[in-house]
Parts: sequence; structure tokens; C-alpha cells
Amino acid sequence: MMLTFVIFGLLLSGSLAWFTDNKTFLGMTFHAKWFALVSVIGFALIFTFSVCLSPLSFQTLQIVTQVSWITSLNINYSLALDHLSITLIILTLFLAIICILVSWDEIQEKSGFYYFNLLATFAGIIGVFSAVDMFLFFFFWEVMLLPMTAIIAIWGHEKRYFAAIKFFIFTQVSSLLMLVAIITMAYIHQQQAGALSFSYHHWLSLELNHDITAYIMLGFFIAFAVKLPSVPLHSWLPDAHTQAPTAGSVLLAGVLLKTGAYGLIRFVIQLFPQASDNFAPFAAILGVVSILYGAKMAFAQTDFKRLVAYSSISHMGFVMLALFSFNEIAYQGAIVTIVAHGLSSAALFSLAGIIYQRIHSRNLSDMGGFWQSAPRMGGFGLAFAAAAFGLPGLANFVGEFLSLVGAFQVFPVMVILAALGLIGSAIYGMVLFQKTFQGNSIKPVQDLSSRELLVSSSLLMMLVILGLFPNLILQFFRGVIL
Amino acid sequence: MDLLASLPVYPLISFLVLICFGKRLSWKLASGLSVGSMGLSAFCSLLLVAQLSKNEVNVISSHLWQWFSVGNAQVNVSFYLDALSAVMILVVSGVGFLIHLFAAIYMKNDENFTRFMAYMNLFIVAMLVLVLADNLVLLYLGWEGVGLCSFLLIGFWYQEKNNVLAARKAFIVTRIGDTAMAIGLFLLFKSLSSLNIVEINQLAQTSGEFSLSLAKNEASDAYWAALLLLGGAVGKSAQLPLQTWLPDAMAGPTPVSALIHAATMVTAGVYLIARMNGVFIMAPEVMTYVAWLGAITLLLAGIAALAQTDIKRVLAYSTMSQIGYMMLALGAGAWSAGIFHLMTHAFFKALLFLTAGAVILALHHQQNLFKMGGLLRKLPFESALFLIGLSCLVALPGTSGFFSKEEIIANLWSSPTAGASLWWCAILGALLTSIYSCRLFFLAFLGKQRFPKELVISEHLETSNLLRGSLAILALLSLSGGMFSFDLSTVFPASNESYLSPGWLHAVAIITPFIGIAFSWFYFKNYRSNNITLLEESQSSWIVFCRNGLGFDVIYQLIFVKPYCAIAQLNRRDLFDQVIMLSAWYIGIWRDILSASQNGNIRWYAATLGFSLLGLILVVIL
Amino acid sequence: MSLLASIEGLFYLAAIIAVIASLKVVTGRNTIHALLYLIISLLAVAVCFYLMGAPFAAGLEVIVYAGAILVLFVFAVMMFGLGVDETMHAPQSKGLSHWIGPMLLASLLLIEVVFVIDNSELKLQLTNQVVDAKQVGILLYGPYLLAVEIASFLLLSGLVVGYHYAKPEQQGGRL
Amino acid sequence: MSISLETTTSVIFSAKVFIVLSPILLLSFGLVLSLLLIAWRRSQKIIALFTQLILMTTLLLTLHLLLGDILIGNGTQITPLLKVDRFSYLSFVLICFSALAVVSLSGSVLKSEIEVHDEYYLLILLVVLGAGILVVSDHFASLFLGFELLSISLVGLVGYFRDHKYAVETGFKYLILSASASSFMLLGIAFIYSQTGNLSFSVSSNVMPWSPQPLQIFNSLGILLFFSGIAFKLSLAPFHFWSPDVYQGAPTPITLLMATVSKVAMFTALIKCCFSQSYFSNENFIEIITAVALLSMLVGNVLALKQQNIKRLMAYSSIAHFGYLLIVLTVSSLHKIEFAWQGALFYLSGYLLANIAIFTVLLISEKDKDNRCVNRDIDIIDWHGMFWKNRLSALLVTFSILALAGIPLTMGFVGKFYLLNQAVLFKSWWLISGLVIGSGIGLAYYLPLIFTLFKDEATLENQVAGGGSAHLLTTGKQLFMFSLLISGLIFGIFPDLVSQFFYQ
Amino acid sequence: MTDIPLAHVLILSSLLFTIGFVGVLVRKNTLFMLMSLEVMLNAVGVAFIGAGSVWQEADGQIMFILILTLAAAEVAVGLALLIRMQRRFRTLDIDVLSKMKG
Repeated sequence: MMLTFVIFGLLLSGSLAWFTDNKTFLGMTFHAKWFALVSVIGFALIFTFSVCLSPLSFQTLQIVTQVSWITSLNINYSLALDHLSITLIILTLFLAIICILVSWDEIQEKSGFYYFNLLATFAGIIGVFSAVDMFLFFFFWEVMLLPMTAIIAIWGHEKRYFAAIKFFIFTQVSSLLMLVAIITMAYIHQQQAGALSFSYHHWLSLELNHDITAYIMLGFFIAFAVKLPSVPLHSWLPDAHTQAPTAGSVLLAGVLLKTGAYGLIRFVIQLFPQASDNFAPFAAILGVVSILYGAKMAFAQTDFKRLVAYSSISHMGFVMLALFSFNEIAYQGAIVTIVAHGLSSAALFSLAGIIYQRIHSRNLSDMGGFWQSAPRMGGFGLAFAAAAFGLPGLANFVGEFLSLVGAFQVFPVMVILAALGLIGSAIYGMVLFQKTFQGNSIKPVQDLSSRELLVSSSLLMMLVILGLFPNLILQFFRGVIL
Repeated sequence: MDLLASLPVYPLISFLVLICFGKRLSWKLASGLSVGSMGLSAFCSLLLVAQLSKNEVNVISSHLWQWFSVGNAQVNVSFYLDALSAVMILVVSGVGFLIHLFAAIYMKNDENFTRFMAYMNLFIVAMLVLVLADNLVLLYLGWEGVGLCSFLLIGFWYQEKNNVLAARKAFIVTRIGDTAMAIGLFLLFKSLSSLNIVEINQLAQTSGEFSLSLAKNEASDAYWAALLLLGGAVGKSAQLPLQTWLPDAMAGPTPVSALIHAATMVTAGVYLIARMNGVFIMAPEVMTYVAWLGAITLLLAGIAALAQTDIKRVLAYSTMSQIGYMMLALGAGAWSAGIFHLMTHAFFKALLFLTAGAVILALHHQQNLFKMGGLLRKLPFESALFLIGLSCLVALPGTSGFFSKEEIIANLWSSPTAGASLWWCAILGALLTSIYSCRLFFLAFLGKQRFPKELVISEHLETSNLLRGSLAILALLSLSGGMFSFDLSTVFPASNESYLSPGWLHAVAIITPFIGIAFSWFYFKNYRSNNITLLEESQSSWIVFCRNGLGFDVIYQLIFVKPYCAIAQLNRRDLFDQVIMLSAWYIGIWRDILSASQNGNIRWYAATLGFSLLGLILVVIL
Repeated sequence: MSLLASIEGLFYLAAIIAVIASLKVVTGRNTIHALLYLIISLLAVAVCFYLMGAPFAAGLEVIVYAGAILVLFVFAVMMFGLGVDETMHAPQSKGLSHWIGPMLLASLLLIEVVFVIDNSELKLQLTNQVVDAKQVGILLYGPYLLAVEIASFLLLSGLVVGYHYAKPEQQGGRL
Repeated sequence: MSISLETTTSVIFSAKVFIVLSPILLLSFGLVLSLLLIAWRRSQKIIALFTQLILMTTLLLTLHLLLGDILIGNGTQITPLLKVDRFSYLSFVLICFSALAVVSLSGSVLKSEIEVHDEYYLLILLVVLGAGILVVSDHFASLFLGFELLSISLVGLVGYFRDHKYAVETGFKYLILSASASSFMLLGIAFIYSQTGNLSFSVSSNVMPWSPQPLQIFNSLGILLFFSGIAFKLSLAPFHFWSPDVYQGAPTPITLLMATVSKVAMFTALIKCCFSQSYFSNENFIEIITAVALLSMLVGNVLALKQQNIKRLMAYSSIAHFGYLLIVLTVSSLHKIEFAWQGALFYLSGYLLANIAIFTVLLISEKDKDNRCVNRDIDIIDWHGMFWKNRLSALLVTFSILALAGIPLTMGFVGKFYLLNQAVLFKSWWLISGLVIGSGIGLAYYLPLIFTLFKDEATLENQVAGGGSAHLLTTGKQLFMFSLLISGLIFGIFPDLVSQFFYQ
Repeated sequence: MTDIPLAHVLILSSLLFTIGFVGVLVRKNTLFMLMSLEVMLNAVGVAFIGAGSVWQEADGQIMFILILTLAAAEVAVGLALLIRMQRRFRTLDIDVLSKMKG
């Protein structure tokens, strides 16, 4: 119930922020950003407390809300939570605050509509993380897409329309495949249990031994592989990340990609253990290819955000590899990687936004020697780059290490190949950091403002804390049987 | 909070303070803070060693918190002190302290002084974590940390392009080694299901299937694990084939070269191998590789050192070759000898670097040997210290270098994994060492003065005294370092100290340096002669080849760097993206065709009715 | 038999006449000639109808089709003096070049249809019992009553549309 | 023959028939009345009001019949010609609704001309009547009559503004092409008749002793010809060529009429014919359907890419949509027909709402500065930045386009969901892939259209009252648009409200 | 029992039909197009009558009558349009009516 409240509360406050923006009621002028910030923080607190105080133990998937929705097709509005979804939702809410802070000064015109879209996206994402009726899941999956596209298309950079359309078409087509798979599952359930059902829990009890199962699994897999993204379905991502406004990039990299990983864990692997087990080698290969290819492409870029975008392709490759090695260690590694990458890429993109506000360019060749004039920014840049190439002591290291150790038990050769990605990441990390902050300084830039300082330091703090005390997350994911 | 755990904390605190409030601190505060913290941790390490030697406990350990757990294996943030790491912390914190002292004065006038000191502190933290770590993951943390610090310090003067490139090179080359080491970790965990160093060393001995190879002509896990760890070591301590970054690393400030690239970090590889001796012993072939790698590096570096013109690069190459000695020792199973040489080398190489730094400071950052000369009269004190350092380097009897190197050489002949040929290599190396040392000394300190400007005599008396004081202590250490005796028998297996080797070996070993000196006394006559005003370094291609590090850089450029960049450039606009966009283009073509068919002509439209019927009827018929 | 034979003979004769006449319709230059040919083909078809045992239809064909509908054409032609087809003299329509494509298409279509027709073992024969006007009437004003009504609406709409298009502009709304 | 005779005597004069048929009868009666009205006094206001009244009452009457229990069971046969069942009246409701919308939208268009427009309303009524006959027709004769009634009146309407530059062209295109198409259809009917010997749908065709196998090749040729006629009307590829031109040339309300009324009617007739004859058991027919559906999905969407004229764009997108809709014809068995009908009706109603919404906004944006409606071509550029000037209509358009693209929160999504269910049930993977690819391509022109609405007005030039600024809107119109928006949203989120009504 | 096979009737009708269709395709003159349409409809009528006489039913003839009404309506509309065209463009060349395309 509380979850529903959060989702629709976000939507509602978003539209309120839209309508009350820059309007004056009884002497006080409303600003959408304040409205959004306050409401998001409020909902984050509400959610956290209600989870902490709730009597349920979320070791397994606990249904928290179930209402009948479309009776003719036996579709319910049902939400459920377990540790995975709780972790991801909290990550979402945290990044939501970051997003609003990041776009504080950047978004000047049409801010009301902007914040409406932002909050709507959060609502959709939270829905995705918690829906257990597949129709509902798909519903949220699409709903989260719309405002995201709007954000890219309205407030993005020069090639925003192209990027938005590309992003939307990729996701839409792949998710239609998923829809077909969902419907097929529903009818398989009808064959076996007699009644049409879209409920995740019901599906878990199906025995899937037909040859068609592989195709259904693929239907899901493709949708999530596009979102993850995994080579060769990644090519929407660089454009979208590059063209989106800062908050958009933060959102995309921080949370939206994670929905793909979440889908892989929750649906592909847990619904189709057999099929995905057969598929595992290919998936692992895809993961390795993404790691190496992403690292290589990142090195080749001259656009700050594009570089970071490709680096996130590389990182998500680790997740894919880890997930499909069906190993508890690797699974934990994947979880940590998901969270850590959410933080680090968000940090890098916000940094990109900060720099863009200073010099109005994302081109690395326009940067250089910023350390001279902005040492604080330089320090954070170094830290975030280090996080990106997995410096021990920061969260990403734990994730990558666990993933690789776990995967090594299953696919030694592929892990050895994947480990080359560590070198690649070092290379692009170095290029990113040095081209931006070292060398002789072209033009002085002003150092971080207090707000930017708040954003960066909070992100860095999260990274360090998770890097030194990963058990804060890992304790929930012990003894998961895959 | 126990003593051991507090060891890295002081520098850490000072690092944080410096990095946060660096701009506001005066020089006195900043230097006081950083040097003081170093002194504190040096003092603590002395206390710890005292504990260790006094009472019978041969291990001190402190458990802070559980970092994470890999399966059932705990990965803790906890420190572990035994004789080996005791030596290391002595070196790190002791030498570190002195070098900090020196650096505080040397870098005094740099605008980013506080940042420099902060990095130095951070480095010490990482190094201490590295040596104290009780599991490989924590060790890896320190390992990467020192790598990062060395990157930052090499590129400290980030305005120059070359420094930036040197820093990048250092980081990436070492990162290659690190990756190998990481894979080694995975392998070790897979086969031994533990990451704790002590456990691994024991399990490696006990567990059967670790060492024995699964099938005929297939290597065992131990072999691969050892090889991969060796990769890590090779990367960090600049041995073949990953040695190329070290000479360029001299771009950093001199104290950095002294601390990181001579005394401590570069020896981390040696430490790692010594640490994991349990694994290496299970893989004798790898021990042999280690020995051979060491020997070859030793020789090549010596040759390269002969051709250098930059004083710091000479020292860098000599560092490389000295570490070659250590590797040789480890490979030969003479563990304690290797560590012993590590310590002495730390002393005298730090001394050499710092003295060179002082000289360079005095010469307005003039590093070219051929622009020096005749400093013996101008800077008698520095030259004396330098001489001491060199004598340790060439292992003149009585100096610390003598003892350590002799011990190494003595162990080679009869070691199962080394043997006579390696012994000869070592001797040859000693010869080379003495020759390039003499060349260096002649060029810099003897002969006629070849620099135009007048020297700077360091202005403030007390600072210069401080500076000289630190140098003097180092000199003392490097002279008397040989006297320190510690037994590492608790750490290492009893190495086969069976002196079955013929007696003349010792004689040869002791004689060798003198032969070198004598040779160079005549060969480099004009370097030391007082009447030649300017020398031009010979440009013969052979010399140039040696000067550029025997062409390794060129080869690597050709094999790895160029192709990678080429591929990157080639495929900058994402191949897969191109393909997908191709389909869009294809649809576009169809769109044009179809919209051309919408030409608005009624009769054509009627005709299309016919056409479509034609087609559909065909569908029916067929 | 001979009578029947002659019936078939007549049928085929009429059919051939109809085909040729309609060919002339399609290819003719002069509008009036084309119209007359059309009337001829309609009459020939009427004969066919009669032979197929549908005298009522034949009658309608002659009266309504040839008698009424084509007269409309004649009116139109007379009103505008569309004697000869001026479009035939358009430069690009010289010769038969622009006939080839359509002919090809149509003949292919025809071939396909004919192929289908005689490939689908159509055993059915026509009967010579006459379905006379009475039966038609019974059926038309029985079950097909509503069809008649609808047809009247159809004609109404034809009327309205025709009026709308054909009414001259100047006299705005007035009938 | 015998069947028809007994129906003559028994059924035709029963009271039930009159009740059941009352909407159609009312409509035709109203038609005659309006003729008399015209004869009595010619005034546009009166005739418009009267037409709306007729349509409204018909709508209400039909709804009343639907809610009553008279239509329970599988339909009542009224002479061999007509057969009334729930589904046909459901689609008749859709028809009346959209006709009502058309009539109420037409006012502004006609105001601009001088003359009085009686024919206009007459013809619209005739179109609706034809559609009504189509949806209840159960016999080839009535089907063909309804078809022609529809076409002929539409010919009159598409070129209604005779002096408009496109009038004659549009009229001729529609007349000649539809006439030849309908003659194809008639030929097909003739072939079928010559083979099966009866013209009525509901007499199942395989009881006849004459033809050993139910549907042989010749018969499927007949079906093909018949189908091609209907496909032309539905402007399915490859019979689609006329539709963009006619859409563009016709007055906007009439375009709406064609997009909604005639298509809904034709599609209903098609479904009824197919299901009652159980053509879907004929693999030839299924092949044809699949081919045509795939072609329409692809061709329609591809042609719409980069299309600037909004009417043409709508034409192309509707081609694609009826391609999707053909999926419902591939039903696996007779007892799945209920579901197929439900899906079809839902999809149609979603499509209807979206089209009405878009054309409403189109009409508004056709007006020039001083609110006079100049019947001009509207290009996408004219909608540039509408959102920042006229939020309501922009939102309406956005929402409707999303509905056409089949994005959740809209009816279009649920409709697509139904279709996918159908296709999965029938395991027609070709159609599914066609649907997926088609909607993928579709996004490539739907999204730019939406983005145009959101572009900054700063970069705006040559824009004639770009998308009707808000102050031009009467409150009534605003209310209408708002209700469209809300109803679309509600039905999109709670499709049960509609589908319950379909089931009962 | 005449032995005119139904096939022949159908072939005749499709022959006439095709001729009409060709006329629609090739003639630029609107008047001729309309006439060709008439030919096509007429051909359909032939088919219906033939079928009807096979089944001994009047339905065929009734369909023919309905087609007749259709033809009448069509011709009325067509000629009206033709008049408009003549008034407006002063020609009956159908190809002038291809303004809308793309």
C-alpha cells in the first residue's frame, strides 16, 4: 500500500510541481524545483522508514499490494518487494535527489514540465522494480520510457530528437518482443493450469519443457539486453547519454540501465532456469564482448559524455557475465556492481554537466588543465575516474572483483579475457582524467559551487562507504540459490 | 586501537587534513604535519619491531572489520606483522620519514607543496597497507593505491605534456601486471578457496591437487598461479618485460624518485614473491623463470645505464638492475638474502637519489651529466655522500651493499633453481655496476666544471642543515646497514644454505668491483681529466640504442600501442551502430520507391488494382 | 437437338458480337461511335441473357441499360459537343505504345482467371428452364423487399450527388 | 430459395423485427423527414440540428437495444438480407458516434462558404445509413448495396467544395477507383454464387451437395475478388493507392468520416462475412489475409515516414492500422470468435477516438487568424510548438498519437495487446513479427510529430495561427476535447469499462 | 438441357470484364473511362445471370437488377463530375487530375 502511495504520490507531486510552477499563492511563489526536491526527499524517507518498520522479512518476494485490474484477462495490479527491489528502489530515490540537485541551475525554461517528467520517470522506474504482474510490469516498463524520452527530446543537446527517437525505437521494439513472450507465457499457463494468468508467482510454478521456452526466454532476454545494454544492441545508449541533459544522463546511466539487469535477474534467470542455463555461454560471451568493446570504444571517444556512456556499456558487461555464471559470489558481485555503477556513472555524468555549464562543450579537446583553476573539481574527477576503473577501496572494485572471482569458477577463459577489460578501463580512465584536468590549462574555470560540492561529495561518500563496507548491501544477498 | 592498526592511520589523517584544508596551511604547519605523522608511524614501527624481537611471539596481527566475504572465505581488513613485513615497515616508514624530511625542504617553494606532501602521505598509507595486509585482496588494495600515488606524483607537475605521458605510461604498464596478478588471485581462490596469505602458503604445501599437474604436459595450478603473481611483481618492480615505465618515471620530483621508484614501491614485487613463497616453492620452474628474469634485467639495465646522460636515469637503470639482483636471489631460493638486499638497496639508493636531488637543486635543475663536472670541489659534502652511496652500490667491502650482494651471489651457484650460469650473470652485473657507477662519478664530480651558471648555495641555514641531516642519516644507514641482522626463518622455509660451492667464487665476487673500477679509471680518462672543457656524448647509433632503453619502447609502440590506437580510430563510429543505421537507410530507400509510386495518376492507380490482383491470384494458384 | 445446337450457336454468336463491340467501344476515337458500339454490345448481351433463360433480365438490359442509361451519355455528349476524343491527339499518346503495358497486364489477368476457371473442374451446365418475371417479382418483393428500399436510397444518393456537382454556381442555394 | 420464402412469410412482419431494426428504420425515416424539411425551409442551422438530433436518437436507441436483452443470443435474422447481433450494433454505435462528431465539427467548415448546405447533411445521413446496412448485412446483396450507398454518397462528399482546387480530382479518383473496385467485388460475388448457389452468409457453404470439397480453387478466386473489393475500401495495401490522395483532397470532416465510419462499417461487414462463412478454415484465404496484412503494416508505416502533410500521414497510418486489425480474422476456431470480436471492437474504438481527436485539432488549426476556416493543407510544420501556446489541443494530439503508436496509458496499447493475444493464440508468427517491425517503423514518424508539438516557439516562422491558439477555441469545443482526452485516458487505464460492455 | 457449360459463360463475362478494365486503364478521356466502367458492370451482370440460370433461381437476375441501379447511379454521378471537369478544366483528359501525389 505504501509503495502505491509512493508511486502515485510521485506522479501527483510531479503534476502539482508542473501546475504550480512560478505561480504565486497567498504571497509565496512556488518553484517546481523546490517542490520536487522536497517531495522526493519526503517520499524517500517514507519509503525507507516503512520498509524498515514493516513486519515482513523481505528475504523472499513479498506481495504488498494486490488489486484486480482487468478481469477479462485476469490481470491484477500487484506489487511485491524483496531485498533486490528494495535496494534498487532506494538507489533510485537517492539518485532522484541527485538528479534534482544536478538540474537545479541547468534547467531554466519550462522547468515545471521538466520536473513533472523527472518525477514521472522515477514513479515508472519504481513501478518496474516492484511489479509482479507481468502486464503491470510491462505497463510500467513503457510508462517510464515516455517521460524519459521527453526529457531527452525537449531539454537535450543539439542532436536530441535523433537520439530520443533512436532510444525509444530500440526499447519499444525489444519490449514488444517481450510482450509477445509474456502473452505466450500466459497462454502456456492457461494450458497447464487452466486459467489465463500474468502473475509472476503463478509462472514460477509452471514446468517449462517445451522447445518454445527457449524462444520465450529470448524474448525477455532481448528486451533486457537492450536496456542493459549489451553489445550488439547497445548503439542507442551513446547517443541517448550524450544528448540528454545532465540529469537525464544521470538517470539513464544510474537507474534505467539497472532495470535491464533487474529484469535479467528477476525474470530471465528465475523464470527460465533451464533455458537460461543452456543460453549461459552465449550470454557470457556477450558480456565479455561488451566489456572489451565498451572499453575500446570509450578510449576512442573525444566526447566526455560519450566516453562515459561507452564505459557504462563495459561495466554492464561485467553484470551480464556475472549473472549468467549462476554462482552466488558472482551474483553478489553483480548486485554490488549494479549499485556501484549507478553511483559512479551518475557521478561522472554530473561532473560532465558541471564542466558543460562552465565551458559549454563536451569535447575533451576543449578541456585540459582544469586542476590549475579548479582543484576541488579535479580531486573529485580523479576519484570518480578511479571508481570507474575499479580502484580498490571504492565500490566498483568490490563488485568487479566478486563478479570475476565468481565467474572464474565457471568460465575461466572468459574471465581472463574480461580481466583485460581492467586494463582497458585503466586506459580510458586515464585519458578521461588527464585530458580534462592535466596538461596546460586552456582557460580557467570556476571551482565547484557549494551545491555541486554537495552532490559530488555525497556520491563520493557513498562510493567510499560501499567500497569499504560492502556488507551493508551484501548481507541481504547471502545464500541466494541460482 | 592497537599499535599495528594505528600505523597507517597517522599518515592518513595528515593526508586528509592536507587535502581538505591544504590551501590555508602555512609551510611550517603543512610540513610539520606530514613529516610529524611520518615520524610517528616510524616510531610506532620501531616499537612494533621491538615487540616482535623481544618476546617470543613471531606474529602480531590486528583485525579491524570484515571487508566482504567471498563464498565462505572471509576477506578482512586486518593487518599481519611478521619478520618479513617488519623489515618492510622499517624500510617504508624509516626511509619514508627521512625522505619526507628532505622533501619538505626540497619542495618548499613549490606552489602545490601541500598537495605534494598529501600525496606522499597517501603513498605511505597505501604502502603500509600493502606490506601489512593479511590477505591478498587487501594487499591488492595497497598495490593499486601505491600505483595511483606513483601516477599522481610522476605527473605532479601536470602542466608539462611529458610528465603527463610518463605518468600515464607508468600507471598503465603496471596495471597490466596488476591484471595478471588479479587473475592469479582468481586462480588461487578457485584452487585453494582462500585468499588469506598465511592460509594460502600452508594450503599450497598441503593440498595435493594444487601443485600436481592434472594431466601429462599440462601445467599445474601452482605453476599458473605463481606465473601470474610473477606477472604482477614484474609490473610493479620494473623487471622485464614491463620495465619500460621506470626511466620515464624520473619525470617526477626527485624525492618521489627516491621514495617510490627506488626505495619502496618498486620493491613491492620482490615483497610479493617473498610473501607468496609457499606458492612459488610449489612451482620450481617459475622460480627458475624468476631467477632468469632477474638476471637478464640486471644485465640489460646495467648496459642501458652505461649510456645514459641524465643523472636520474642512470640511477633509475641501476635501480632496475639492483632489483634484478633481488629477483635473482628469490629465484635462487635465497629469500632472506633478497630481502636483505632490498633493505640495503633502499638505504643507499635513497641516499643516492636525494644527493642527486640536492646536486640538481644546486645546479638550477640541470640533470645532464655532461653539463656537470668538478662538483667535488664545489659541493664537497654532497659529493662525499654520493661517493658513499656509490660505494654501497658497487658493493665495496664493508658497505651494506657488499654484505647483501655477496650473500646473494654466494647462494646462486649451488641453488637447484639457479646454477652456475646465473652466477656468472651476477658477476657480470657487478662488473657493469661498478663501471657505470664510476662513469657517473667521473662525469659529475671529477673533471672540469662544465656548467655556465654559478651554483646556488642553499639560502636558509637551518633548512639546509635539516636537509643535510637527513642525508647524513641515510648515509649512516647505508654504511652500517650490513650490520643489521634479522632472521626470517620464521617466514621462509630453510633455504638450502649448503656451501658446496668451490672456494674461489668468493674471491672472484669480491674482486669484480675493483676490476670494474680499474677498467673505467683508464677507459673514462677524459671524463675525469681536468682540462677538457666540454664533452659531447657520443652519438653512435649503438650508444643511442642503449640510451633509449635497448629499444623496448619502440617495439611495444609497434606491437601494442599503435595497433590499439589504430583500431580505436578506425572504429570510432561504432561498427554495430553503422550496421543498424544501415537498416534505417534501407527502409528510407523503400520509402522513396513507394512514395514515387504514389504519383497521383488515376489510371496508374487503376493499374495497381490489376497488379495487386495478379499477385494475389498467383498466391491462390500456387 | 438441332434447335438446341442452334441455341448454342446463337449464344456463341452473340457472345462474339458482344466482345467485338465492346472492343470497339474501348478503342474507338469518336465518342458517338463508341456509344453506338456500346449499345450494340449491350443488345448482344441481352440476347445471351434470353438464351440463358432470363427473358426479364434481357428485357431490362434493353430497356433500362441501352434505353435509359446510355441516353444519359448521349445527352452529355451532345451538351458539350464532345464529338471526338481530343485526348487521343495528345502528343505522348501517339501510336499504341501506351497500350502495351495495360494490355499485357489485363491479358495476364484474363489468362489467370481463365486458367482458374477451367482448372477447377466446373461440371455445371446451364439449364434451359426459363426463370420468368413472375418468379423474379415474387422473390424481389418477398425476401428482397429491403434490397429494393435500399436501392431506392442508392438512387437517391446518386440523384443528390449528381445535383450537387452539376448545379451551376451562380444561383447559390436556390433550387 | 426455399429458406428465403419461408422467412418472407414468417419473420418479416413480426414486431420483434421492427424493434430490432428500429435504429436503421429510424435513420432512414429521419432521412426522408429531412428531405421534407428541406422542401419546407432551407436553413443550415435547422438541418444541422435536425441531423444531429437524428443521429443522437439513433445512437441512444441502439445503446438502449444493446443494454436490453433483446439482442442476446446469436442474432435475429430479418429476411435473408439482414441479421442483427450485438457486435454489429456495437460497431453501429461507434459509427453513429463518429458521425455525430463529424456533423458537429462540420459547422465551422461550412460557415465559410456562401451557399446553404442541405446536400451535405443529407449525404452524411446517407453514408451513415449505408454503414448501418453494411454492419447488419447478412447477404451479398445487402452488403453490396450498402457498399455502394456508402461509396456514392462519399463521392459526393469528398469533392463537396466544388471550387476547391482538389475537388474534381478527388471526386473522380474516388468514383472511378471505387467503381472498378466494386465491380471486381461483384465479379467475385458472381463467381462465388455460381459455385455455391447462395448469396447469404449465414447458410454455411459446405452443406451443398454440388461441390465435393467445401472451398475449391475457383471459389477462393471468387473470395479473393470479393476480398479485394473490401480491401480497397479499407485501403489495405496493395489496394491503398487512392486513400492518401482522397484523404488530402476531401474536406477535413469528410476525411474523418472516411477514416472512421466507412472503415468501421466495412471492417465489421468483412468480419461478419468471414466468420459466418468460416473462411478462416480455408488456408488460401489465410494466406491472402496474412500477405495483405503484412504488406499493409509495412507499406503503410514506411510510406508515412518523412510525410509532411498531416492528412496524408493519417491516411498512411490508417493503412497500417487496418493491417494490424486484419489479425483478428485469423481465428483458430469458432468459439474464439467472441474474443476476436472483442479485440476488434476495442481496437476500433481506440482508433476512432484517436482519429476524432487528431482531426478535431486539425480542423482548429485550419482556421486562419480571423477564425475563418480556409480549407488548406496542414503540414507538420504548422503544429510547430503548439504545446507552449495551446496546451490542451497539443496534449490531445500527443495522447492520440501515442494511442496510435500503441503506447500504454492509451486504448491503442490495450487494443494492440488484444491483437497480440489473438495472434499468439493462432500462432501466426509472421503477423506478430510484422506487427513488431511495423510499430517500430511507425515510431519513426509518430515521435517526430510529437516532438514538433514540443519544439520551442522561438524557432517559429511562416506559421499561420500555428495550431489554433487557445483563444480561438469555444468553451464547447474545449469541453469536447477535454472529454476526449479524459475518456481516452480512463479507457486506456481501465479497459474493463469498455470490454465489460462488449461482453455482457 | 442446353450444354452451354457454365465455364464458358464465366469466361465470356471475364473477357468482357477485362476489356472494360483495359478501357479504364488506357483511355485518357473521362467519358470513355465511364463507358468502360459500364462494360465491366455489364460483364458482371452476365456472370450473375449465368449463375442464376445454373441454380434455377431468380437471385441472379435480382442481383443483375441491383447492378443496373448501381450503374444508373454511377453514371449520374460520373457525368455530373464530368460536367464539372469540363467547366473547370476545359478538357476531359483525366491526367490533368494528378495534382496530389507523394
